[in-house]
Amino acid sequence: MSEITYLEAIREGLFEEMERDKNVFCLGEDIGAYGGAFKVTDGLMAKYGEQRVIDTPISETAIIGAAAGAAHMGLRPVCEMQFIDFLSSAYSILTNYVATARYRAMLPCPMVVRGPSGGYVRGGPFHSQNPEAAFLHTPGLKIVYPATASDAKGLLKSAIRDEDCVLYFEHKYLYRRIREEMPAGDHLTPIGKARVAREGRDVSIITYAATVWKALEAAEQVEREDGLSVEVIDLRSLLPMDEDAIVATVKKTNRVLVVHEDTRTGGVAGEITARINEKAFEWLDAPVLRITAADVPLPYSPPLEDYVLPQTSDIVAGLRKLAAY
Amino acid sequence: MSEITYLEAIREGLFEEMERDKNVFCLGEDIGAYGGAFKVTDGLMAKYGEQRVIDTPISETAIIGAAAGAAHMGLRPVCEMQFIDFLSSAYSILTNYVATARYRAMLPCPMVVRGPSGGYVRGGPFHSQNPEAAFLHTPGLKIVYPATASDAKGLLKSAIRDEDCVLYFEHKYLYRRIREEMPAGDHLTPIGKARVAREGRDVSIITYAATVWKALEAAEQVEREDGLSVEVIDLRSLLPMDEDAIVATVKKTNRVLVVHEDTRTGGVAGEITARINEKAFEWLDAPVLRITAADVPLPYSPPLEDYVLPQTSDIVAGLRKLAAY
Amino acid sequence: MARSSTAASKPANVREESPRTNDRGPLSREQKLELYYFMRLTRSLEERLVNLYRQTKVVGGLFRSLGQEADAVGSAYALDRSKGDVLSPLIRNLGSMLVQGAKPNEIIKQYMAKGDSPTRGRELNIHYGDLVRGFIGQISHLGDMVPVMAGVTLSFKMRRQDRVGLVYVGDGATSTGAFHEGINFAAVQRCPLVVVVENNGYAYSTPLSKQTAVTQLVDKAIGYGIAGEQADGNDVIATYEATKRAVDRARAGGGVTLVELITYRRKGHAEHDNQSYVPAGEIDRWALENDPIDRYVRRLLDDGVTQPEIAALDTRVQKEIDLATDEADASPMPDPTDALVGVYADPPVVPPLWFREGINSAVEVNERPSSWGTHDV
Amino acid sequence: MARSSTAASKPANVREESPRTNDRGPLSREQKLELYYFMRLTRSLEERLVNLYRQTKVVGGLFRSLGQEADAVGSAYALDRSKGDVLSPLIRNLGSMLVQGAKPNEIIKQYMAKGDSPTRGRELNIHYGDLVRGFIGQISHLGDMVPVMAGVTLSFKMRRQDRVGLVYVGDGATSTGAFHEGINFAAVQRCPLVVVVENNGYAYSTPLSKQTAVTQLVDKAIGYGIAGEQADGNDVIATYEATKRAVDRARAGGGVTLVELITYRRKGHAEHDNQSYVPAGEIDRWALENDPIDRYVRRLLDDGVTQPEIAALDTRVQKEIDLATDEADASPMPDPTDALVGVYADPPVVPPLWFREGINSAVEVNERPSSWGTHDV
Ligand SMILES: Cc1ncc(C[n+]2csc(CCOP(=O)(O)OP(=O)(O)O)c2C)c(N)n1
Ligand SMILES: Cc1ncc(C[n+]2csc(CCOP(=O)(O)OP(=O)(O)O)c2C)c(N)n1
Ligand SMILES: [Mg+2]
Ligand SMILES: [Mg+2]
Repeated sequence: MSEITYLEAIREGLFEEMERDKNVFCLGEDIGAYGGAFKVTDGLMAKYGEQRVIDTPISETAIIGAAAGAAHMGLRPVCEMQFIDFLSSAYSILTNYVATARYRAMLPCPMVVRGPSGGYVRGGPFHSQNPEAAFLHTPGLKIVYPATASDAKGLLKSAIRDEDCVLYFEHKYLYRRIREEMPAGDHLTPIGKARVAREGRDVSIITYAATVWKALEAAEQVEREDGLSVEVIDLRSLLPMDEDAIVATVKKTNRVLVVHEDTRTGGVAGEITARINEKAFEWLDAPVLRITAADVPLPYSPPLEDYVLPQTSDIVAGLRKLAAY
Repeated sequence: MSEITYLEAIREGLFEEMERDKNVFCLGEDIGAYGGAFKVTDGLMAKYGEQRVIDTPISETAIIGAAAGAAHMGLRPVCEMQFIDFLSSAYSILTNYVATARYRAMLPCPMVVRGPSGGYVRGGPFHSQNPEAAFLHTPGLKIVYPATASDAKGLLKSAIRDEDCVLYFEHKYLYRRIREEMPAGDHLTPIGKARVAREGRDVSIITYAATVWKALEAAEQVEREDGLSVEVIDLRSLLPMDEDAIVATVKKTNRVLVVHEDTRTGGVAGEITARINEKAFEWLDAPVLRITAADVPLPYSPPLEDYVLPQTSDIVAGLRKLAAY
Repeated sequence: MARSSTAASKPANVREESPRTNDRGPLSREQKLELYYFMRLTRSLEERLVNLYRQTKVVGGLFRSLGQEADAVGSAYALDRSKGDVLSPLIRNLGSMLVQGAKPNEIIKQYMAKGDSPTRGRELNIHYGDLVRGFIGQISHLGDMVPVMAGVTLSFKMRRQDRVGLVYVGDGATSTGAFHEGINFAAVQRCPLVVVVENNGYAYSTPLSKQTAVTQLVDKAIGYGIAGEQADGNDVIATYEATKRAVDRARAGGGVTLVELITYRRKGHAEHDNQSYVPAGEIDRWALENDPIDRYVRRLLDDGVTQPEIAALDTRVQKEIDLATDEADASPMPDPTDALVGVYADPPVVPPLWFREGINSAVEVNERPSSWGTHDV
Repeated sequence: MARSSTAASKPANVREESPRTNDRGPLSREQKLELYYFMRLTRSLEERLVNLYRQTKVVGGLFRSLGQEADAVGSAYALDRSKGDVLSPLIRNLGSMLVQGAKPNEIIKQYMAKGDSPTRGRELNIHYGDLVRGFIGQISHLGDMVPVMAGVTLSFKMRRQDRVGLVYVGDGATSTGAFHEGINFAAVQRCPLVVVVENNGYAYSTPLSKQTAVTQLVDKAIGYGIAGEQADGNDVIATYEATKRAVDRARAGGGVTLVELITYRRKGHAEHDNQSYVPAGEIDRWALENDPIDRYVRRLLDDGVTQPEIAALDTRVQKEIDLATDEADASPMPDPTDALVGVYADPPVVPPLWFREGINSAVEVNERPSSWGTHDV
């Protein structure tokens, strides 16, 4: 078996689930004949036809709402947002209708909403967003954001089989930049379980998505240059969040750097910090620090985007500060 | 001068600003002839006419978008959401268009979005929401959420005069339940400044909106029953957040309980905890604890709503745990 | 009654209590009486709810459909429950829900926020549904049910089922983006969907002229490239027939129809609304000249139905409502900790927060604030 | 040129370079040549951008309006800049922006993400505006500009200004909730707004038949109770005249008009799009038989304009583009820390995060990944 990219892993997951369960179908803008803006669904319509691969009008609210209705009736919709930035256009129906369906009306609503997310690609303020913080706050939703090709496949397959609505964010910077050999067989990554991306003793980095790779770079640099042993936790799932894995790494290193690409205020790092505080305060030898984007809309020009988004050198600075604390 | 309710204070603020500046106008559903679902705008159309008090179609996106367009041209729109829960229907245009207008296009967008928020009123999942966490994460917006009648008036007037978009959340449980005499003259409450609602030495409560009153109840109870001296900080503004006031109270009491009515995961308490961690970690004698709603859609039946929302006895429990830590 | 050929792919046990068949013929005498029964049940049940509301036994607001019973009942009656048709009601569609099999005791329990109500006290008033009986609970956000029903009916089409869906929107809700996206999506996909626009003249206090620049909402059908029907919503038979044409069209693969039903909201948006914004005399005129039940009774009598037959139905209705009230009254409020159950399939229960471990209630009494504070204005 | 009576309440210095007047008469010879100039400038400027794109000097995607120059230029030309009219362009409306006074050097700097571009490198391509010249920058979210322009034109109405607004939407954008809410809001308020629907047959890869069930988008006007106009968008004069009727109607207090312009998108959604989804021959047929510039040149020659006159304009266009390119090429990239300026009026600058204090850049080089990864498919 040969290596495939993060993007190909998502596609493979889609094909396998469409093949496994005839109730699975895809809907979104330009996903059919064209195969999607990033070609993630390339070939899907050719194989499964227009009934199971639906090109929709430019109507994110209709896409999410129609998916919910179909899900009530036993189908398993997979919605594509052409860019995840446009999920905001379905914010109301997703947080109010979909997220509450089971609780307020005992209506099952198994569906997946996926789409290209994240920056570092000169996409500007409306093609680079990280939407996780906007939904972390909504009981009834689940959120995953894979950093590796095998997790991209395994989490998508788990999301499609989940009984509730899973927001599946795929990082477009990783689409074609990372490759990996897929585990054999029916590969499922459990939702709600973090991954230890790198073992370490001195400092922990808790992160997810594209910044996992920057964290690993930084970890290697400080090991080389400072002899520091850094553990890197890839959360993979944000809702539910793997609190046990977070507490375990805190107890191990007693120093935590939380890193995310998203803007700082109101970002996911706050929730992680609060949980560490509640569950492992006595184990902290230093404050939990955050390395994040600056609190501005993401600008497009390379010098500006590079300034706003967290970079490897920032993580290195954070690790050194914690180690010296 | 006599006491007026929180609701009347909002109305008084609206009348004063409409009178002061002819560029101020109001738009929303049923705000004109009817005076709004809660009668906040009662009498406004009679005095200022249909041109400055506009009854709109049921179109939250159009309300916010039209307000932005008018604001670009120098007007000062004040949008009413009939219930703040329906602000979700304008989430995209608010976070993508309005919040970024100045930054990406140097377009001024001075506008206020206000509406009845919060629970404890048997409103069920769609008439009780606390939307602050959904917007805390959006650079370009400001958020205020007053707890007293005088702040309700003072913050509204400041919001209307602010050069950027201010989300002004008013707590419907407080509408007719609290009264206060208004400060004389042109009363403005600064945006971004917290208020010490109660001085104390042993433990600090950081909160805002309706739970300020529950915090004060709890503070009195533990003073009576345990001889504890509790400080209560009413943030009033959530974005920008008064970090100095937060750090000051931490340094004073070294024990912090963060309380909000909103659900827990991804709520504002996480951000507050992270900032305390970064700015005053050495001053903490105990973990920062959170008293919040449970992570469920807010149910409607009194026993259920009372179970889900934070109550005074919960705050008492939190204070005692911190004091004993 | 003959099951549809696609019974297999229908929800398990679609119950059949209704004398309706899916024949194309005119309504039988039995069916005509059933229409009366449902309209009367709707009105009397709401009147009972008003009493309970005055006794402060209702938690939250009370929403009436007085004067709109014909549009709700007549339109829902055009569906075929034996085929597993599904509808999505709005706040004025108590009658539609009753036609689909909703029970008075469920309604009263919902309004009283009881623990054994269909939503176990989680949602208000008639915000509930049942897939088996074929109705889906609305949420408050107007317009959202249109995309949802587009998806429900898309599933009928994908599975080649012989089923139809019907969704209600008010005149005001036609202004929402969700309505637009949903009806357009369904139109393009030619979903078997009927969109009933209940034009009752007002959205809360807002008259139609401030909601849209069209004078009749059926014109919106043209903008979506779909069929349009219009009927007198206070004429239950005309309403039934117009909706039936739309249902038949949908079932035959003809896609979406927008049906405008012209009616009038005689009560306020909710009980607390004093309707100060309504021109003097307007309400009385509709009450006197155009009450859907009065009109229908006259018609039934002309058709040879007798007063005793009608009186018998009235008695039946009263008995059912009395029984339902007693049952609802006697049933318990929810157990507080049930609030933690069922947000997700997995985990099935959210653990209590640390400060609530072992605590069943954090307050002594569950007081009932006057709903949203809108009662006392 | 005579200022409008409401000059006082108009933005300070509305510049007047255009030979246009707000008279109702036919276009002057000078104006007709100006139409040609703007179409040619649009096309040649985009061709220059293609070269820069191939040299990887463009950051991000490149969007063409090849074959749509007439609809953009002709419609924008119907506005009266001397009165302070405002338009909101979309990605195919480079021509409209040029008519309103946008400059080639601004466009090229935007595409090169330069620090002295109108958005200082914050936004992409032609996403920028200028209230003084009367155009407002779009955001990516389709449909949102319709409510925004409803508000802009609402302000004209509230202040009794003699100004008109024009907003563009594509065939695909008509499916968005924002379009619906915005046009309905403007219709009810009778705002002086023209909504130009550019029907170019495709939304990215999606043909009109999968976007809506109507066959002509002008039918949507009926659903909103507003006036509708339709024109051949590849005929610059017909486009101008239809839009002018709508603009005059708006200025006269006649409210909103939906103008459908029928045209064709000859290039892909963006440069990376290979248009595999387009039926064979379709593009060539439009190029050969229906190029808006070729058609207009023939017409001008018939009207007695001479080849030398046209050639002179072509030379002028080339010179302007060469100058603009040199200027853009020479201008600097933004200073990284400018990213922290201007999120709010107060505070004017966001303080750098602690790990960036004193650091101007956290990377050695600003590499240019192939935009959204869509180039190499
Ligand atoms: C998106 C949204 N905005 C606002 C509201 C508040 N609201 C509830 S009912 C109502 C009026 C509805 O009028 P209409 O659609 O005509 O239905 P009717 O009550 O007349 O049957 C409004 C504005 C809402 N429920 N949803
Ligand atoms: C709300 C929203 N959803 C999706 C997109 C992604 N998108 C960008 S352009 C486009 C197609 C637009 O087609 P149309 O409106 O016909 O304009 P055209 O490009 O043909 O001029 C899409 C789907 C978007 N920008 N906004
Ligand atoms: Mg109505
Ligand atoms: Mg198009």
